[in-house]
Amino acid sequence: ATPTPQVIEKVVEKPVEKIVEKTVVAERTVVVQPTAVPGRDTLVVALARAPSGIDPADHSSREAETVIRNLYDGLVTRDKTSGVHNEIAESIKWLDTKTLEIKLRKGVKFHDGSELKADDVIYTFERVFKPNAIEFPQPHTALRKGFLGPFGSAEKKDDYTVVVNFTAPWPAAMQMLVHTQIVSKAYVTKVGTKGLIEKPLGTGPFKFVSSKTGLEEVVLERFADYFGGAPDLTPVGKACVSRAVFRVIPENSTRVAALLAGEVDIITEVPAELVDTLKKVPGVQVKSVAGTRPIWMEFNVTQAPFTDVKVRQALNYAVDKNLIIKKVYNGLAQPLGGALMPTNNFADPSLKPYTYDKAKALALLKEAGWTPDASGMLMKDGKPLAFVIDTIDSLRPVTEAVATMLRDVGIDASVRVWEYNVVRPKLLARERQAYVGDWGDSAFDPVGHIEAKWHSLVTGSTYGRGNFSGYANARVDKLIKDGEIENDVAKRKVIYNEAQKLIYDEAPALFLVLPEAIEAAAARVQNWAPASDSRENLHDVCLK
Amino acid sequence: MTAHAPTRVARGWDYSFRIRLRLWWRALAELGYELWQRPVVLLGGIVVAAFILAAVFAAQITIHDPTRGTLLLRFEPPAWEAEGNWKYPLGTDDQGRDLLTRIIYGTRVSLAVGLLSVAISVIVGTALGAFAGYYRGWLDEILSRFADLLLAFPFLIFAIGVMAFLGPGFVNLVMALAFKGWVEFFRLVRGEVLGERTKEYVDGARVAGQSNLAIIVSEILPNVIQSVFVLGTLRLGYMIIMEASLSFLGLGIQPPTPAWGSMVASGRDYLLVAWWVSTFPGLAILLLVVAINIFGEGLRDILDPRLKIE
Amino acid sequence: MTNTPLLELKNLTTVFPTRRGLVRAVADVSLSLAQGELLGIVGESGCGKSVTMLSILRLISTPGRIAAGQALFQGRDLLKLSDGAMRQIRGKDIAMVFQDPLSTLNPAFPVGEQIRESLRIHHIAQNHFAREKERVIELMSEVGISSPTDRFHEYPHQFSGGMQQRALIAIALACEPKILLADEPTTSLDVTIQAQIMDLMRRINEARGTAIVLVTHNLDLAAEFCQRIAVMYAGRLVEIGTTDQVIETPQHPYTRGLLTCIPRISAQRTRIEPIPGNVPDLANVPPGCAFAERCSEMQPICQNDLIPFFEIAPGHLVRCLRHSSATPD
Amino acid sequence: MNPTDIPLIETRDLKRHFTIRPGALARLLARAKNIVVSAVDGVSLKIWQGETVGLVGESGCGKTTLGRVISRLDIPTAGEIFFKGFSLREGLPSGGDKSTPIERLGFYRVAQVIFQNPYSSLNPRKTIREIIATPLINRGLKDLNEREETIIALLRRVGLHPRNLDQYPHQFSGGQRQRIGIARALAMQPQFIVADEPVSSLDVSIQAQVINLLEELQDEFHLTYLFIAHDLSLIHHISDRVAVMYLGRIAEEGATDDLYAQPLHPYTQALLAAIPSLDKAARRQRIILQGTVPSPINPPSGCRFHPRCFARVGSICENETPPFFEVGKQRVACWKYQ
Amino acid sequence: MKAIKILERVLTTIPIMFGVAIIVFFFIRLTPGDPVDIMLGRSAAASQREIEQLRHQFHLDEPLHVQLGYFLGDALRGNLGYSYIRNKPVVDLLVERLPATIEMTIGALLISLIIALPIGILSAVRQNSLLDRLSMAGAFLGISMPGFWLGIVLILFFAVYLQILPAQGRISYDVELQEVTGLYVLDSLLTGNLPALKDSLLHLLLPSITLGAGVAAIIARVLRSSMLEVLRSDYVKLARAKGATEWDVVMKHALRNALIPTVTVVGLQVGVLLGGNMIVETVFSWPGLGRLVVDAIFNRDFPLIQGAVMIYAITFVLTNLVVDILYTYLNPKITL
Ligand SMILES: Nc1ncnc2c1ncn2[C@@H]1O[C@H](COP(=O)(O)OP(=O)(O)OP(=O)(O)O)[C@@H](O)[C@H]1O
Ligand SMILES: Nc1ncnc2c1ncn2[C@@H]1O[C@H](COP(=O)(O)OP(=O)(O)OP(=O)(O)O)[C@@H](O)[C@H]1O
Ligand SMILES: [Mg+2]
Ligand SMILES: [Mg+2]
Repeated sequence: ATPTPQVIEKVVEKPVEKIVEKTVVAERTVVVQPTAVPGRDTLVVALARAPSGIDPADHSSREAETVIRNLYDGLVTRDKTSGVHNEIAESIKWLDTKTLEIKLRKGVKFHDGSELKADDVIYTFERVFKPNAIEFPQPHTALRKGFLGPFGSAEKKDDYTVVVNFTAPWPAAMQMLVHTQIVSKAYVTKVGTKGLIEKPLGTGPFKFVSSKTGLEEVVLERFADYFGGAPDLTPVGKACVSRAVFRVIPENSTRVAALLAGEVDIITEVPAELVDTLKKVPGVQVKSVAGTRPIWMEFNVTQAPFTDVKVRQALNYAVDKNLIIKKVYNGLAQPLGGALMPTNNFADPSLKPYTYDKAKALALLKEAGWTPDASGMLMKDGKPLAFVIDTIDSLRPVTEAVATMLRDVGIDASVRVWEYNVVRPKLLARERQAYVGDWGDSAFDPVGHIEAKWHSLVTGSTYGRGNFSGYANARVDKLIKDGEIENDVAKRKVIYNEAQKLIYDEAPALFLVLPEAIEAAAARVQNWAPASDSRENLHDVCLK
Repeated sequence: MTAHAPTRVARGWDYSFRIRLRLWWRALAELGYELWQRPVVLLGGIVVAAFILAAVFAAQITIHDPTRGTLLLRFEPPAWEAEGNWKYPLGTDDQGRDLLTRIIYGTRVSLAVGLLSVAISVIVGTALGAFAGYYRGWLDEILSRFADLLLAFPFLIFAIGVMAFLGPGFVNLVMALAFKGWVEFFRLVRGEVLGERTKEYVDGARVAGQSNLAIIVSEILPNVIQSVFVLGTLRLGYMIIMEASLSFLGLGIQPPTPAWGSMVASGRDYLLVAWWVSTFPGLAILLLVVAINIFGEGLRDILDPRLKIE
Repeated sequence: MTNTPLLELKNLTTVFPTRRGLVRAVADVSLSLAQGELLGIVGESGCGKSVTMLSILRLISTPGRIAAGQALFQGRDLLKLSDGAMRQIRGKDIAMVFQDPLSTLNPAFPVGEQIRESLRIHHIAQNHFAREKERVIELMSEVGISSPTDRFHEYPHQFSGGMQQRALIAIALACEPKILLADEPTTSLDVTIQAQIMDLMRRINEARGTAIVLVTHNLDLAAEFCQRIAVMYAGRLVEIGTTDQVIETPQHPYTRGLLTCIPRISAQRTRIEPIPGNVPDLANVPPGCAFAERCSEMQPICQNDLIPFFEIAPGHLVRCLRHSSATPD
Repeated sequence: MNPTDIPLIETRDLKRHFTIRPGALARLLARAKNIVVSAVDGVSLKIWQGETVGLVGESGCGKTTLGRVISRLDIPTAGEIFFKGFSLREGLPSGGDKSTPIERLGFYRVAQVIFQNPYSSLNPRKTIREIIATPLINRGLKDLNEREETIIALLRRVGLHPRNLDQYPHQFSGGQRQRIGIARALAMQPQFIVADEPVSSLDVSIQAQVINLLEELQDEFHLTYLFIAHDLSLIHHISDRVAVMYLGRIAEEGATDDLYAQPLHPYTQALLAAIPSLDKAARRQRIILQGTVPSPINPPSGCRFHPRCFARVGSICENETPPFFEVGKQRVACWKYQ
Repeated sequence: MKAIKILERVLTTIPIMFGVAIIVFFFIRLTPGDPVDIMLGRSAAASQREIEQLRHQFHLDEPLHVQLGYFLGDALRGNLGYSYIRNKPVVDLLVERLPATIEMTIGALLISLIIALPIGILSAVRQNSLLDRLSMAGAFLGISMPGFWLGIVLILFFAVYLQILPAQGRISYDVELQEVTGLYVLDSLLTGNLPALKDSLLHLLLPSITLGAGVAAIIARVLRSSMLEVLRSDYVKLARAKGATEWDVVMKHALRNALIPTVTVVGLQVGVLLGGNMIVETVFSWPGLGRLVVDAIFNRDFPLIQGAVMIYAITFVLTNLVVDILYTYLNPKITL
């Protein structure tokens, strides 16, 4: 036997259906059959991290979104890719560029049986937007405030109609509203935030049953009075499984092992390397979807050598993104052609990713004054071209790959792994040299994303809050601000295209890749597919 | 030379040095003989020596660069596997770097962290322990209380805390380990000195006119140093595991510097596709630490006369 | 002396393999002990006295072993008994008092408990706790432990050295053995306490007729206490005889050395005569007489040939060539 | 002053108490008090130049402690020690007796110690050469040649061969080690030596060698000994005068022959009677003392021997500490001789 | 008197705990990384005023010694502050997590004792036998095996390959269990819930083995060597001379004394277990304190780190207190 830990080797006895078919090379296949518990009607989802919270107004992680998404509904929701569909809202229409009229579906019930009305929606908005509206544990402003953009006020027209006034035009509204889930005014005013956290109550397909310590495990139960969910997204109706459990398994290998051992049904964040292996396992389905976390290596443009645009461009040419995609991501990623990920609704398709061209890179570096010495190291004024690339643990493989490729052209690049929370202030203070990081773009709209990364830093605002490169271009700043309030899609495209082009040319970052989100499930899980915004929607999922 | 010439000629410093050397040599030979009698211990010693040599001559015995690879060679299996290649005897890792090369270079990190942290612990602990045990009084009181305090923290928790405080990195790692490591030596030496100082030979030295410092340094310490040495050897293995554990948690050495713990840590995600990436560094830790422990235990048997059956 | 000895050692040889070589701790020792007899075994440290005692009880720990000989107890060879049968004899028929009372009492159990254990092992009181305890208290007061009911529950470290030794004797006496092997029972005690303990042992011998083998390196003590004395040197017996024979007409140069090398309180202070040299290493004892190289009357043959016993008077045996005129034993 | 009138060493009412402090809590809750071990409790002793004073007593009676205090390895709690009339508290006068007194060495320039345990009194990590060189170096013998010669001479004197110079103590037998210890003490050229049971851990056949050596050395170097032992025969053999200690105090003191011929103190009598003897005629009437030596923690009141005494004279024994009574040339602390 | 000694020993833990608190406070508070930054999270855009407010709220704007005063005062009142990240009182978080950690620690300790005691005794009694050599070789492996690696290997073998043991978690989600103490094994016993008992025991097995392997090895070795020493002692000889059976000699006379040094070692090993928790809990997704504290360290969640490290230290100190008291009972000679 080979000493691989893919333990049993057996000749496959019967052909097994593969959900995502890829070429299977080996005739002999690893058979680690998840043991199905007969008659089990509980769906177990393994998350990689504990949700950061369970209050729809006050959390900041994707795991939280996933759990909340199944407990609560929003006015609108998103399909598995980027399309937005009405959910609680029956219709939404712009009265003018700054005013939105929302008509609510009738008969939408909260889990306690009360009906969802306009007051609940208004209360939800205010709870998210108003300063210090969340009183527990200390009064503070909701973490989700940004998703309401230039929110001004909300008025109730009648029990089923809400009019929202924005202080400025807000073209991204639909994509952003997806991220606001409606709570019950009566319930929250009664039990307070603390009560809401302890026993969440929404209109979603599942009711809250219990949670363990630090949301390590959250147990949900089918909500019998569910109104059915977005009518555009089939199936419409009550949830298929009677119970859903979210369980945190941080170790990648343990998570996979748990799926193989039949202990869980769906696992998130499957490491790309494992895809081929998992696909060979009968009884396991692997699916992936374009993710929403593009990865860049941001240069500190306020510091030599990255003050020189030629160096920045050169580095973009020096890295073979396709090789990284093929090897590090097992083919499950796309190269980035600039500031926005290709799946963003406003990404400029004409901007092609920098090609891998070592000669060009060296030529550009030479123009910038960096010439290789005898050993091939790039030198200028007797000093080598050396810098430290900071990154976080989850991006270590891609960062190391980049560093290796840079060393290949004679740059002395080394890696330092940080905790994000620790390195972020240093980055914003421009203390570091280069940073490989990602930034979630789950709204598929430039807003919420482009102003964070590429607008110059304006302290105390959302602008430049993720601008780790120190990039500051007045034109780009203006374009970003213009785009935020331009309601005409065509015009917006023009604005964003110009901004993207500027960023592309000035290359404040080494544009790397957009990895796919990969998930796996046991074969008995049906009608399941990962969502690109990674909000796992269990409403549709059935168990065989 | 006449018959009446003095039987012994004048002896200078070099003479006593030569005598010392001869005595050391004899002691070493005796140790060697004892080792020879214990093949397993000897084997342990040889393995440790091999690791040390590998660490020192890493650059000479490897043909690859430990920090450079190419993604094209990602996850080459070990040479004896079907698709293996003898150029990469133990295969390659996720960055296409030769695993054997990285393990050999990783020896450097592990041994350096282990040796340095043990060395610092030994020096600090022995010095403080000797003074505290000999002089007693408030110095002893303060140091012992502080040692008790540090002992209240489990080692790994303390080390993690210090690493979180100092941030990752080689020097910090050594400091974090030594910061608690000295306590053991302090307590050992203090205890032994407490025992030694009541022995008659100390009184003998005092009666022979030795000063307190001379008694500590030249009379008592030589009697204590052996147990320090044995404990140091055993602690070395522990420190290496600690280094690996901290690296495993991401608080150790930074990439691309190869460190065994972080190699196991980063390789564990690939266990199902490339078992070797995590397994071989793990085995390296196991092998080195086992060898160190066997050797240390053997030394204890040899050096500790209490265990000798006359 | 009765005709059938209670205990008879025949050519007992006990060896310990060590890295230095094979240590013959007891070499070819033949001895007999009569009912109720007081026998002394005298010799310097390391000459094999304790090992002889342990060999009788078959308590030699590995890697040591009894290499040859017999130990006949009432005619039965102890060395051939099964382990179970041997256990029946230990403590019941032959009991032993060890050298160092502090290390011999188990520090983890109360003294009374340890005495009781002897009773329990040999079912002396039908394993009836109250009766056992009663007997223990009896024993304790018999050996002179004051307020035994209180001290029953005390631990060894709460006892003084003399009391510990008494407790050990109580353990040994618990089953009324026929033979008491007393291995230097007073070496670690003061003279006044030593006198107390020896007095106690003498009384035991008189009251119960227990035969006692007193192992000591104090010739004076043996002389005062014992009826017969055996002198050991380097694992071998060199001289056996009645106390008077050995003390008044010592025949072996070693015995004589022992007698003159220690100062005695007498009106005229005689110069003490050291025995030159050192005790040989038991791992390589010279082939001939082990004492030869320290002996002032050494003859060339002494170093080569093993010297047999010569009986120079009835019951007085000496391993010395000076007596080759006498008949070899 | 006539030198013979001044003892070489004199102790006046020397005390050494060890205090064991209970924890604060025990003191608070159980009213625990300091435990005072009166190991040496008022010993006045004179030792004249050239004589050997034997100190006997049972285990734990304070012999070692007294020896240590006299040899300044321990500090007295009370009382004073005089060397040739100079109080050691003030230190030896410089230039006093030796031509070059070294301040740090002080008393050790004139007084040395031979220890009981030959196995622990030599540093196992030092060669014989180093062990004997230490006092020589500290004495100021800087010249290597001279030092080497001295070491060899010393070694020869104590009956060891110089070829053993570079060996470690564990390569020697007990008797040989004790010789090394003696050589180390002699290296300081002392006048006074405290010998604390120097032979009690040696084989009987070796004891005599060491004792004879000590006697020879005394004659040769005009040494004065304080010889501590619990073996009464040995003390008889070696001492000119004997002091019998009981529980921290001296019970009786006198010239050896007098004391052995006519022990005055009941304790001395019992001690002598307890010695086993070869000589049936010499065996005294057996006196078996009851009980053991009481603990020095709470020593009995009055005469410390009274609980075990078979010759009590009355309640005075229990209540008052007997002073020394001169009986003939002996001094005895017993009310019987009032 | 013994009671006073024990009380005294108990009281000595108080200054130690204070010292622990102070050390923890300074270490953590001097760590780089601004807690307010972290509190505000990844995507929030807080104004300077809000930041100031938060700093004030957590006394972060005061000098260190004043902060220490606040910290100690609060700690005494059982208030360890709020977790920045988890928005919950630290005490609550700790109390929630502690049972899991305790359960695993006890499990590991028990497993290691179950493995170590017979091995230690047997290999001492049969010194140099094959059994002795094998178990000591195993012990060497156990000591030298990094826990994280062993855990992964065990999961792969028992959970993935053999599929006889669960790979993660404390209990299957489909097993109903009413929580009483938070120790699942104990709870299922208390509620008489047999399926839950079986399930939670199965879940406990692999983590306990992973955590306990090294400790078992150490205990076995210590026990063996003290058994060897004790078996050579005079009192064992005396027991034999009394005619005691070999079983009594070993299990009563020798073991009782050999346990004395072993107990101290077991106490110290609890520290190893507590430290190892962090790693094993990570590998086995065990929702205990270890993972919480690792997370907290990475997120610079000061109050939580302080609280958790203190809990660890206090648990350790208390365990050793218990061990010391136990030790007095085992060793009549020692009066603490
Ligand atoms: N377990 C052992 N292994 C090796 N040698 C041993 C062992 N036990 C005893 N000996 C050796 O056997 C010899 C005799 O020892 P034994 O204890 O009988 O002496 P002894 O006459 O009782 O001395 P002492 O007066 O010191 O008690 C010694 O030389 C000793 O080294
Ligand atoms: N450092 C100390 N602390 C407390 N008590 C002590 C100390 N040193 C000695 N003692 C006590 O003082 C008393 C006298 O002890 P010392 O050693 O002087 O007796 P000794 O006559 O020399 O006995 P031995 O014959 O056993 O050598 C003993 O009871 C001992 O326990
Ligand atoms: Mg003996
Ligand atoms: Mg003494």
